[in-house]
Amino acid sequence: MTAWISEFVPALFRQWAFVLAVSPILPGVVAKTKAWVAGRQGPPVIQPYRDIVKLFQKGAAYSRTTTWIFRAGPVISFSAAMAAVLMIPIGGMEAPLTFQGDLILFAYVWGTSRFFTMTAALDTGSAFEGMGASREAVFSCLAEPALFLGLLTLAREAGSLSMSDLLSVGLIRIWSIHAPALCLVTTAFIVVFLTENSRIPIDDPNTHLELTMIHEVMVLDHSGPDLALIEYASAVKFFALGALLVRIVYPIRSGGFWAGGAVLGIGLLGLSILVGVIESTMARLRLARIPQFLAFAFVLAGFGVILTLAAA
Amino acid sequence: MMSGEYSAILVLVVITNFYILNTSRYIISARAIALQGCLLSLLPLPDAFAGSPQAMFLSAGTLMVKGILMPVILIRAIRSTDEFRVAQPFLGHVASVLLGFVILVAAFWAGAAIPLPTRPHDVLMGAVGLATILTGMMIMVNRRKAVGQVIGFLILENGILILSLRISRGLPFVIEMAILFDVLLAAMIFGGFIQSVHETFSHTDVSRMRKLKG
Amino acid sequence: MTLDALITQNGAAFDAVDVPILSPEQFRREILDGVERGLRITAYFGERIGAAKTSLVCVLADDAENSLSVLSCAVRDRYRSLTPDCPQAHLFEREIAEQCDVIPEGHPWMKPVRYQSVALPIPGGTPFFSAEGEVLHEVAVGPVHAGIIEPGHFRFQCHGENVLHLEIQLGYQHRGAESFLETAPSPRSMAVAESVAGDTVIGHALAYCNVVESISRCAVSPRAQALRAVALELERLSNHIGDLGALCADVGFLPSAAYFGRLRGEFLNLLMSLTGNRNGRSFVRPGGVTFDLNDSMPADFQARLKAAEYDIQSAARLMFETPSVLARLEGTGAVSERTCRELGLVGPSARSCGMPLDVRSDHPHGAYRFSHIPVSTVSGGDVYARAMVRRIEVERSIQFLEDHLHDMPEGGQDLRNSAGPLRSGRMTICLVEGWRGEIAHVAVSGESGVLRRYKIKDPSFHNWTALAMALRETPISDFPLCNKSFNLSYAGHDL
Amino acid sequence: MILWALAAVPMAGALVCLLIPRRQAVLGWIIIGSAIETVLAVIAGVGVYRVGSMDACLGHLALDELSAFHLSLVTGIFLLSSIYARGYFNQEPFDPTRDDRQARKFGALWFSFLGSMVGVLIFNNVGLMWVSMESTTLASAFLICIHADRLSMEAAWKYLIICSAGIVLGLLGTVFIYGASVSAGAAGEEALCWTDLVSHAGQMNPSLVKIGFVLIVVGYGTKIGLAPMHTWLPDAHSQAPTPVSAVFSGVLLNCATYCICRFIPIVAASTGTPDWGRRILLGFGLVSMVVAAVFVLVQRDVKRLLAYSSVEHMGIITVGLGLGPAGYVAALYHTLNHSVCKTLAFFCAGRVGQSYGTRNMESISGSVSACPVWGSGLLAAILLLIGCAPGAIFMSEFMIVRAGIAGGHLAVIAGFLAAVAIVFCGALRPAIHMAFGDTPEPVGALRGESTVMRGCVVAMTAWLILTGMWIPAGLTAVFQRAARLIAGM
Repeated sequence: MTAWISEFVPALFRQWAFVLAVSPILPGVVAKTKAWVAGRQGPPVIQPYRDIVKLFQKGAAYSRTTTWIFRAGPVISFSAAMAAVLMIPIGGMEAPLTFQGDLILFAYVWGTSRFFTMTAALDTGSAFEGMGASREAVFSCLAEPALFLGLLTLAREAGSLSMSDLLSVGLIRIWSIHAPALCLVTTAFIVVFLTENSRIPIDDPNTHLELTMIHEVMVLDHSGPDLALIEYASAVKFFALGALLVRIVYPIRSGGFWAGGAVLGIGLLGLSILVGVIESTMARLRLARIPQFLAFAFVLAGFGVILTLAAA
Repeated sequence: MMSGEYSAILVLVVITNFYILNTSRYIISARAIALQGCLLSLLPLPDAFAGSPQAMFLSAGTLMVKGILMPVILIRAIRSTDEFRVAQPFLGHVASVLLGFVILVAAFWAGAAIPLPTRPHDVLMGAVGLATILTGMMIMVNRRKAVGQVIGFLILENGILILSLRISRGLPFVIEMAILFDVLLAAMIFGGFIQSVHETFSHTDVSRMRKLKG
Repeated sequence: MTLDALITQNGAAFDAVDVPILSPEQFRREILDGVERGLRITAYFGERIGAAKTSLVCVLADDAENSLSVLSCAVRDRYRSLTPDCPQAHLFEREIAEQCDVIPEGHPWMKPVRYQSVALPIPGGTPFFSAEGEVLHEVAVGPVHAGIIEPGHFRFQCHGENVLHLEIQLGYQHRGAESFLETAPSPRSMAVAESVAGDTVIGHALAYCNVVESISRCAVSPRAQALRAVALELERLSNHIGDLGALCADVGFLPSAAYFGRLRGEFLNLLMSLTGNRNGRSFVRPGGVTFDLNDSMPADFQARLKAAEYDIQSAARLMFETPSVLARLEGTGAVSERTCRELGLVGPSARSCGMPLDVRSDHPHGAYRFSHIPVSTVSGGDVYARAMVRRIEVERSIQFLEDHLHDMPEGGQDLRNSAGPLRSGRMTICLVEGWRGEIAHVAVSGESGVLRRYKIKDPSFHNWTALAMALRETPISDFPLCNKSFNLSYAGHDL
Repeated sequence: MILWALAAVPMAGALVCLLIPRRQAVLGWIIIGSAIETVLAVIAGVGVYRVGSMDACLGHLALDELSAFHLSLVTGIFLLSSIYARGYFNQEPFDPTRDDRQARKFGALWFSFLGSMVGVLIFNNVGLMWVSMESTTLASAFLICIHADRLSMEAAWKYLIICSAGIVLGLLGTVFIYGASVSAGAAGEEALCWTDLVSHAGQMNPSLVKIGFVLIVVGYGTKIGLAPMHTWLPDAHSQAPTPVSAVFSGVLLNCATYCICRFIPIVAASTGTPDWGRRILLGFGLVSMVVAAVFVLVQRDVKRLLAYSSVEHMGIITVGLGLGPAGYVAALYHTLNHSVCKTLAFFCAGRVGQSYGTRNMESISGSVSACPVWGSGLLAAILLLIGCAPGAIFMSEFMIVRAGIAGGHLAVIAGFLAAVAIVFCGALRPAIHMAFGDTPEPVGALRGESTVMRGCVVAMTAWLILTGMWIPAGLTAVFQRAARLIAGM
């Protein structure tokens, strides 16, 4: 028992430290890329850190109509994000938290986080935030099947329901057999990734137009440390789902946690730049067209499943 | 050609199908058709490398007709009617994409039942061919505008090419060429017709042509 | 066709007593007949005469005949409303009611337009349209907004994501611009005219100057006229380009947004080279203009326009050929041609519904009398059409400027003539095609060089209702995009 | 040699049409060209029956008893329609500036249509046969909407889309047959040559052949107008100019049936039993008859009535083809009778319609007295079509029934008779109404009447009645020899 603790606790803190240190830079890189494509200077890449620090130093304002749910929302969504990253294997190593079926936990921890963000939004009683919550619910509902189908493909080929096994070096073997299927799954994951992180073409994180926002409108009433937690949680979410993608595309074992972490970090930077480029070259989808886009992702993931099944 | 690339081409064909199902812009559909034509022209290449000059000609002919000429004709017809705008299909886009997925599953199931697989990709090829044929039919039924139906027809035609490659590595050379020529002619006549329909009705919405009944 | 009305033209002054005074019933019938024939109500206002009497004056524009007809009638405290038979009168009648305390009987929706007097309810203090139902909900936005924009209240009745109806309540910005101008022309009134709408400085200043020049019979030299046209087109260009950029930003399409943002600056800088400031203030003055172009400037302007035109072409091509952008613009917020006709829309909003309305060719004034700009129309009435109209107009305005700068009339010392005192008892109607559409200033001069009644109509006054109509059966998430595609003025409406 | 000539005449004819400046000359040239083609076809046909089948171009072109019969029929009907077209188009309002160009276009398409149908019949290779069949659609689509009004445009678009999509399935079926042929060891072009296909049909993979045959029946069935793929047919037939309707109904449908006939022996040989393929044909045939019978009852437009009658007769022919060798003979005989009779019916209906200025059957009455030749011709044609007793169609239907009873298909025959009876009753009433009764005023006079055309009408009617009572022995021999080919003997 003690041996387990002495092994688990350092791994736990090492993982958290890494994630917390790295994740805020990613939105910064996206912003920088967008600025660069548009020919602007743009904010420095460390701006998200500054924002978070600044927000932590501020006080928070609460509307009289809100209850504890409103205050709990940011805390729970941050905690959920921190819990989810424990299941991510860094550098092909085993994740600190791993068991058969952690795949499903991984997906549902995000669900919990989303649920509390939405209830906190509804708690304000504002029409805007209600709209945002309903949109978020619909679109995440549509994105989830694609995520699950994709994970299912991987799990079937890896023969395990654990994230650590799924994203181990075994992926290289799967690539050699089912390259087209994995490409499809990766594409579907990119769509899910953009949806979950409310990026263009699903959502525009930079808009100030409250009537068109999806995710941002839900957190309009949060301020100070609460907003900081929300910003941090969304950066961690970007990290966690990004890590999944990077790992699928680049499943090389690299010695040790720090070397693996470095590879992952570089991969995530690449992903952030990709997101920046996508955001710079595409307009946002009309809200009514988003389900269509997500259905497309679902079909891609489903096609991946069919291909692996047909080849068997 | 390596096996992975071959199946990748087929997968891309299916993705172009879905892309066309998903889009409501005819110019883009026409470009996707062009892409599909180019992809199809790659399919006979393994035979061509294996030393079959006819496969080489077939590949070149497909590229020429399906990859370049037909899309050009189609795009010109679309431009001439001045109707690039969205026309809501009878079945919404989400529903048609999901139906396309059902078709795909069914095609994989049925494709496996086609007898005589001889080469490693035959199962996939049969399925993709069938799925393309069915998707083409669905698009023909589902689109309101004349251009949409023509697009469906061209996809259907592409599906048959894939399936003919699956069944017998393509029809005899002369016939394959005659068919290509015929399809090209069909595309031209469709293009001309779309223009006449546009001139006569000042729209090309086929669903609004319902004078003739019973 | 005998019309009991005074037929006049844009910028012509006539004796106020020549305007026929009809009976209320005849007045009403004439207006309805005119609108039936395709005329537009360009201005419709009241003027108090005596203790309990109000004179209603209506200006109908006949765009095909290039003429304006003026008719009036005298009413006491109430008259039969035109709105049920002629929807485009609705806001005018509400305005008359609060400016002159005359009640249009049968007006379907009497609400304050602006905060006019303590006796009347304040804007936003009256009930809104409401829809009842289990599945309906109401969203209220404003008057204070998330962005740094002017105040206005929007009340949406929604069914899920779709808007059943949008009601727009403005009037929070009322400053009394009209009453400030009802004096003898002074430097101060020029500043007021320039601030009617902050983004239409040249347009409103030009209209005011036309009024003063027309009533005081002051001639303006051809060169000054030409320079005014240059300034007006530059204002149009910078705003249209800014709008195109803002549309791109609203749909989240950054490359064109950034591009257009920079290009807007190019035109503001041109305006600065011409007028000394980027807003074009203190350039147009009664009698002429304050600054001239020196010998080298036209060539310099042309070079800069050429360069900007090339950049605009590429940015516009990027915008209008990116499928994801088109998918957002097409079919969004469509206004039918019928609605457009009924509401009497003006400017790019009308031209995007296929209505060829443009003061520059329908009622030309100044330099536009000699060199025409083709009217740019697009059909469809959706956001795409409104963007497309702007794109075409930008191209044509640049073309116009290039030609215009090439052969500017020679000018001597008469760049700014002095406008004499106003002649008394005269009336004039001056229309200017501002970048948003038809600006109408109507003035009646009283005794001793004072303007007795000054009526301003900004194009926004017509077009705000179109935004509400465009939103029907449109997802609420498309509201910002629709709003931007109209880009109407709060200040111009509120005066 | 003669096969080359058969192929070359329509092509040359089309080119010549484009060069002729005047409308009258074009209409005249159409007659001359069709006449040359008919003479060639008859010579070739006689040759085939005397000497046996002939081929050319390394076996790509071939003519045997089956195709020779169809070829003579096609060219003959084309000739009659060309003669009729001259009178018909002269009745239409005349617009010299437009009509010359339109006539050139019509002539060129007319010959292309003829050429593609001849192609269907003389190609020995089933792949090229498909290509020709697809070309008939392309060539004829513009013929329907030669006047470019809304209705004909709609009909033409429907025709183009439905037939193109349908015929493409025929290609798919051909591909499957080819796959089966390759599986039987054939290679290259020979793998699709009909003669080779029949010779090694026994070794073919039966499941591929079955899939292929179903697709072929659906594909070519679309072109035949078998229900439920018939929806284009009433529109196209009713909206096309009458000469075109006549050709459509009289020969185009036969060409498509001919294509199916070619595959019957292959299926029979490869599946080992003739029943499998026949059941499919019986099913489609019966469904078409029933659907047509129902729709005949509700028609108002005389040309639509005739169109649905075509669906019915195609159903009858298909049923005949599903009844085995005795049925084949009957079906071929019925093909001939239907072509002649339907052509006659369309000719008369077109002229009567022109005279009354409407095609609505309720507005047409007393046509026998108003325009004696055409009115009584129409009455006679409809009576013959619905199978009145001393007529050729009655005879061929009777032969089909006999074949069915002999083959023990009693249920099929019951359905067959019921459908025929419904059509009989349904069409009799309008026929009588159109023929007799009061003549409404005014009935327009017909221009461009020619004695030749009237003679043709009389001759066709006489022929139909005569052959109903007595079939020439030579004709029977023709049918029997063609039926032997379908039976794979």
